Amino acid sequence: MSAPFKDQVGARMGMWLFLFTELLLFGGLFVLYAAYLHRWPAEFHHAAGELSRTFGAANTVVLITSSFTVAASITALRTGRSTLARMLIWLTLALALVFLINKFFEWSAKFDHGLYPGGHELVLRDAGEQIFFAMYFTMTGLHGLHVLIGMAVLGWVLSMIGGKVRRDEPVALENAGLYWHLVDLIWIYLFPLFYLVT
Amino acid sequence: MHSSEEHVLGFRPLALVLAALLVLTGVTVWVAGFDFGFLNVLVAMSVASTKAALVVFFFMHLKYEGRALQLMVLTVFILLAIFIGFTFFDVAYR
Amino acid sequence: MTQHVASFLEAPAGAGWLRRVGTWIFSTDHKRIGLLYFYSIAAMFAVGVILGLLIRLELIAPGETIMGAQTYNAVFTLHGVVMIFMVVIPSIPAAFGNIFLPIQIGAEDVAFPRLNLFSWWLYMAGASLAVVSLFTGNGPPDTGWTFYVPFSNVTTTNVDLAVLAVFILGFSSILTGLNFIITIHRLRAEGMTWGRLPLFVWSLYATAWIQLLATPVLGITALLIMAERMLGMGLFDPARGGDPILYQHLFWIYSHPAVYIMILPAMGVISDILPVFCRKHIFGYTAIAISSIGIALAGSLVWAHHMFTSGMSDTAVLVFSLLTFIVAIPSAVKVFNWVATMYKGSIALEPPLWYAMAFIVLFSIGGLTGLVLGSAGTDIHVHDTYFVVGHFHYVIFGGTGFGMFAALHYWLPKVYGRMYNKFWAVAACLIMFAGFHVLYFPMFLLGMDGMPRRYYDYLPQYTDMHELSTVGSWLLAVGLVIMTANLVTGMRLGRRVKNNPWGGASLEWTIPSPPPTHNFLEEPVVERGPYDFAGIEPEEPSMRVPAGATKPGGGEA
Amino acid sequence: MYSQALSAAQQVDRAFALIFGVSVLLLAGIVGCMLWFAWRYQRKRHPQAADIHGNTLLEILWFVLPTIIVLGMFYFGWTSYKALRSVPADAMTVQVTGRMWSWAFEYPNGRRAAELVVPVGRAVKLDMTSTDVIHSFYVPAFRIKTDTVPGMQTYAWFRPEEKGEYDILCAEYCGLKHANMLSVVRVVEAEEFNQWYRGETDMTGGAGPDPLAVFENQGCTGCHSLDGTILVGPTLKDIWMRDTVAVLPDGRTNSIKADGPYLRRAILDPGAEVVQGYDDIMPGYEGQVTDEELKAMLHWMKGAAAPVPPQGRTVAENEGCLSCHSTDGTIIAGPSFKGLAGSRIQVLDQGKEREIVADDSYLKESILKPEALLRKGYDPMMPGYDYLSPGDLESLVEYMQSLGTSP
Ligand code: HEA
Ligand code: HEA
Ligand code: HEC
Ligand code: CUA
Ligand SMILES: [Cu+2]
Repeated sequence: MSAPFKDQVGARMGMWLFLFTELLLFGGLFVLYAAYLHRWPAEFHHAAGELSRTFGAANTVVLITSSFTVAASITALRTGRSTLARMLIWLTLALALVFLINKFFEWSAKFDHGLYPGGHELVLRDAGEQIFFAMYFTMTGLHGLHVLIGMAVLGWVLSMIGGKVRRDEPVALENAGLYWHLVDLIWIYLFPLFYLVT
Repeated sequence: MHSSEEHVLGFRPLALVLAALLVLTGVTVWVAGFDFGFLNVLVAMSVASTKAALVVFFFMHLKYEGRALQLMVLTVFILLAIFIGFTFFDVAYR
Repeated sequence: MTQHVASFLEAPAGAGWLRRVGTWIFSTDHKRIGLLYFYSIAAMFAVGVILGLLIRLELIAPGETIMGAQTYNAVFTLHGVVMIFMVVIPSIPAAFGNIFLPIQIGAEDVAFPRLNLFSWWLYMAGASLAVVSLFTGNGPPDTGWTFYVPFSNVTTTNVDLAVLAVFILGFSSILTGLNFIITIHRLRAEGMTWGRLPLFVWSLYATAWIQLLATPVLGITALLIMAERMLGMGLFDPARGGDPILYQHLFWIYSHPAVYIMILPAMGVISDILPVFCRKHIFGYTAIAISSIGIALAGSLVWAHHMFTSGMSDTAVLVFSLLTFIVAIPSAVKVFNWVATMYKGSIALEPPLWYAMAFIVLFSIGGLTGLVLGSAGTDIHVHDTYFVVGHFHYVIFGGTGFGMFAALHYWLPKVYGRMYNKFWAVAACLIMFAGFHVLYFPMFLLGMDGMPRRYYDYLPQYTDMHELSTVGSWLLAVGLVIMTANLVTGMRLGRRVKNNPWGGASLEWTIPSPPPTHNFLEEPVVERGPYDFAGIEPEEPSMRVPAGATKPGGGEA
Repeated sequence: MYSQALSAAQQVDRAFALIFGVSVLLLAGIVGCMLWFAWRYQRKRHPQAADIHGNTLLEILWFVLPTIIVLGMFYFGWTSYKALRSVPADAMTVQVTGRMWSWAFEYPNGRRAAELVVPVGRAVKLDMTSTDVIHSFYVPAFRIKTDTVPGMQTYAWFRPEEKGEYDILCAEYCGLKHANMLSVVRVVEAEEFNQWYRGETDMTGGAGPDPLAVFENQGCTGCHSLDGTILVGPTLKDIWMRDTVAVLPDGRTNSIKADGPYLRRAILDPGAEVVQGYDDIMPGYEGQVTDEELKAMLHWMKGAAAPVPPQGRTVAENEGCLSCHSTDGTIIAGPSFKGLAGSRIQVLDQGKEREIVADDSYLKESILKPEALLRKGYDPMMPGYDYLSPGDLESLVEYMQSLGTSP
């Protein structure tokens, strides 16, 4: 094992590089989305109308706010207020949960109507609408998975605040925060692409 | 090389960014009500990219990171644009 | 040296064998991880070679020879998957990169040692899953290493598990790349400026970026295949609005850059070896360094040259054909600079140089045939024929494979502190070189004649060339056995060498062979370039200048 | 290399020659220099290396030179590609369908075949698609290769300059019998082609046109039933030697036994003798049907008395059934046809297993919609053949029945 030297800048840079890979992971799906939108503009328009804008916008607000609370908790930690930092992370987790519950209701409504790949209603639709919903479930599904992972990471860091994660050793929180922002970042694009682009 | 020239962003600027993001969310929903034809996507994407930039530069602190990292982030976004864009040499002309 | 420094190879004294194994497979020492990678890759390589030989046996005559169609399809799929994802992609970076990158930049270890160990474990997990996929489910996958939809969606063989294995292997590759980038950015020793990085490090840097940025696209492609098969998403199903050709775009967005993951490190090895054995500064250091980055960048823009016949638009054919030719230019720059390095050098024909020269010849042939493929009109004829098979074996095996062999012969004395038998090393090189051409050159002729690839059976007019090729595969295998035997004997029983047998000028030659656990006894301060040989004498007697060997025309420039 | 058979191919060959030529020169230069240096500057001959780090001029040179070379290669590659893609206006179009693991060709007049027969000198455009996975239509002699993609139309064209047989291969991996997905292009004289095209000759060694298909294709069944019901025309069932009263154009009537010559007249020139009780609406088929087709129809009307060549066999060959099903009991990808009809088999009905008897309707169903009932132990890979005419379907089933039943 190497010397216990900690390179904070290097560690943060490492996290950024990891985020690049996440961006490109979703990038593959964005390539698909772009191509299919180009191919089926009218069908995408029509199908997008079936998603609830209100739900989508609400979730956007929730996620953006949670992004803020994470950023604020880093500021709190770095200015020495670790209790505040901890509370802000709790708040973030709560918001993430709200997001997921919201998503759950949205998804189950679609499932009830048979609007999922292979569902009895969807198979009757135009090819273009079928692909819209296939993209919708794939992309929001993968994003939801990232929300879960992000929550796990935040929870883990939360347990270390005040211990291994301190004012002078904030990288773990910073990196968890970076990850969470990425989850937000992707949603910022998913929202217009599925709920608004018409 | 391993300097700790760490910059801490205060609560107030963070809150301002949050406010801007919320406003922009409102804006996208609002403009989605209008029909600009093929520009629709463009408009929605520009607003989203503005929001993304705010998140990246402030929440994610990129504005205060080293040149090298900023360059890398730029490269990645350009690369992503290329992957999408070049695919259109095929799908747009088929 | 007065006190004895324990080398990284030595196990803690008095430990039982279980503990000893533990000190390896849980070690975070980059050198041990590098060796672990090397051994596991070598094992997978053996599997791949045997599969390759089986392919050749089946093809020795038309009709069913030793296996039926289904078996054959599984065999070439596995051969491709094993060789690409488990051998050549990790080969040089994960094995030699891990061992030498930190030493060459004067660091104690990589930036994230535990992540490094994790990435080896991921590699093992992926490789094991791939092996499991052979014996479970509905039989080994039979899709080819490209997993094209809709076929990969229709077949009932065990594709899911194989694709999951590929996903995990990709993850492992990403983590290695990430680690290297941070290491190079953050852990260079004092005085190790970017302009003093050995070219091997430059090539690893470029490679790492491709690993980092292209592999995630493979990841999502693999996930989508699983989503198609297990959840019935229908993202590529034409009946449900999907487009199978988009799958090919996604696949090649990764897999074309991946071929540069394979070749760039080998090019780095060659750039490091040539100057040492010519005792001359590398010709055009900056050009070679920049061309590595150039290949990485331009290489990301050409993926659709694998799809000229796929039914994509003619515009795309135009653009991607043009860009493909652009990537050839930085490769050409490298080749010319290598040859120019030899000009007026003082050349010692030692085994690493033999392998390096074999590399140059084989890679050039492979690369030049790549031009035939990049040109749209000619690719239509030879696409998916043995011409392509010939092309990529020349570049992968002739390039990466021989690059790896060169690296082995160059660095083995450093890693084990012992020397192999040089006569047999050169003999093995020549036998493999000859066998290589007998095996793969006929493939170009077959391809020009229209023999498609992935055929277990073929029309009678192709018989002669196939026979010849099969015979070549035996010759090659003989060479490989000799080389392996020689290296294994050398590393266990060879004569001991000191710090710098070849007279290299980069940092790894300043430390003991084998290197101590913490690499450097004291933190190095770099004051010379990696190709500045003034004042360094090779310790190998055969590399010394023979007394009174000066001839007119020789001597100083 | 294959002999050159068309001009676009010549352009491709020129591009090959050019790239190979330049490559060989470059390779010779590189290897030559390398070996010369390795010999000339060996340590014993040249103990002290020169101190050269680079040379800007040279480096610019070998940046610019390859650029020019590759741009040249690109140009020839691209123009030859354009030639492969630019279809002449006078080209004859043939629809190509790739499927596991056979090729089907359909001509503008509806003629279907398993081999591509074309007249020499005539440009042929191939419109292609696939019914299952991706295949690739490859004719090395013409330097053409294009993937056939499900849900998509692709194309290629060629102009055969010499008579002969040229291999067609599948160049995109498509599963088990990818290596056996072969056929041929048969390039023949124009006259010979025309005869074949009209169905008068059969070069592929099959058994002549299918009467039921002819009835169908010529529109006979629009007015005549084959089962005894009366439509706007009399039924064709049991028509052979039937007693009929015919009305002549001048109003007279005539009693007739429906023999061969009469039936032939009735098809080619129906207005000459109109069956009493029906209107004179049937079009004359002079020039519309080939002799071959006429013979086949008469053969059918004669009834099963004469042994009709196993029509189902031809269909099975043309439709590619035999690439997956054997007729001798061996198993390829699907169950063998031998002993299939009437036997008891295990099927999977939406995942549930049950035993059924492979009767006519089951067999037809399995051909039209194979995914409905899956034979146990086989992959669900068979494409649906819902475009088959009832006649073809019937003859396939008959053919299977002729191969016997196993208990
Ligand atoms: C190590 C791996 C590797 C490398 C380095 C390359 C290098 C190149 N490859 Fe290759 N390629 C593969 C591995 C690789 N390839 C594989 C695995 C496949 C098949 C995948 C599959 O379908 O299964 C493939 C397939 C493939 C195709 C698709 C063929 C088809 O399916 O129809 C094409 C088409 O453009 C292509 C082109 C090139 C080109 C232009 C280069 C260039 O980078 C080459 C550059 C090198 C040189 C040019 C030679 C050296 C220079 C000189 C000798 C100096 C003089 C040169 C000039 C003046 C130009 N390759
Ligand atoms: C690393 C890449 C690699 C290597 C080394 C090989 C090695 C061999 N390959 Fe190949 N091959 C592929 C990658 C490789 N192959 C791929 C990707 C395909 C396409 C699969 C598909 O279609 O999906 C393919 C397909 C392929 C085919 C075409 C099958 C078909 O289309 O029907 C054939 C046919 O002869 C063949 C033969 C062989 C033989 C005889 C060997 C060997 O047995 C020859 C012996 C090799 C050696 C003697 C040494 C090489 C050494 C190294 C690369 C590095 C060494 C590393 C360490 C020592 C740790 N291979
Ligand atoms: C791609 C391969 C393929 C082709 C081509 C193909 N089949 Fe099949 N066929 C199968 C398979 C596999 C099965 C068993 C699974 C099933 O029932 O779908 C099958 C089942 C059948 C069955 C039911 C047999 C049984 O035992 O239940 C019949 C009848 C049949 N095919 C007839 C045909 C005919 C006629 C054609 C051509 C017009 C044809 N098939 C073409 C693969 C094929
Ligand atoms: Cu059809 Cu290969
Ligand atoms: Cu490529």
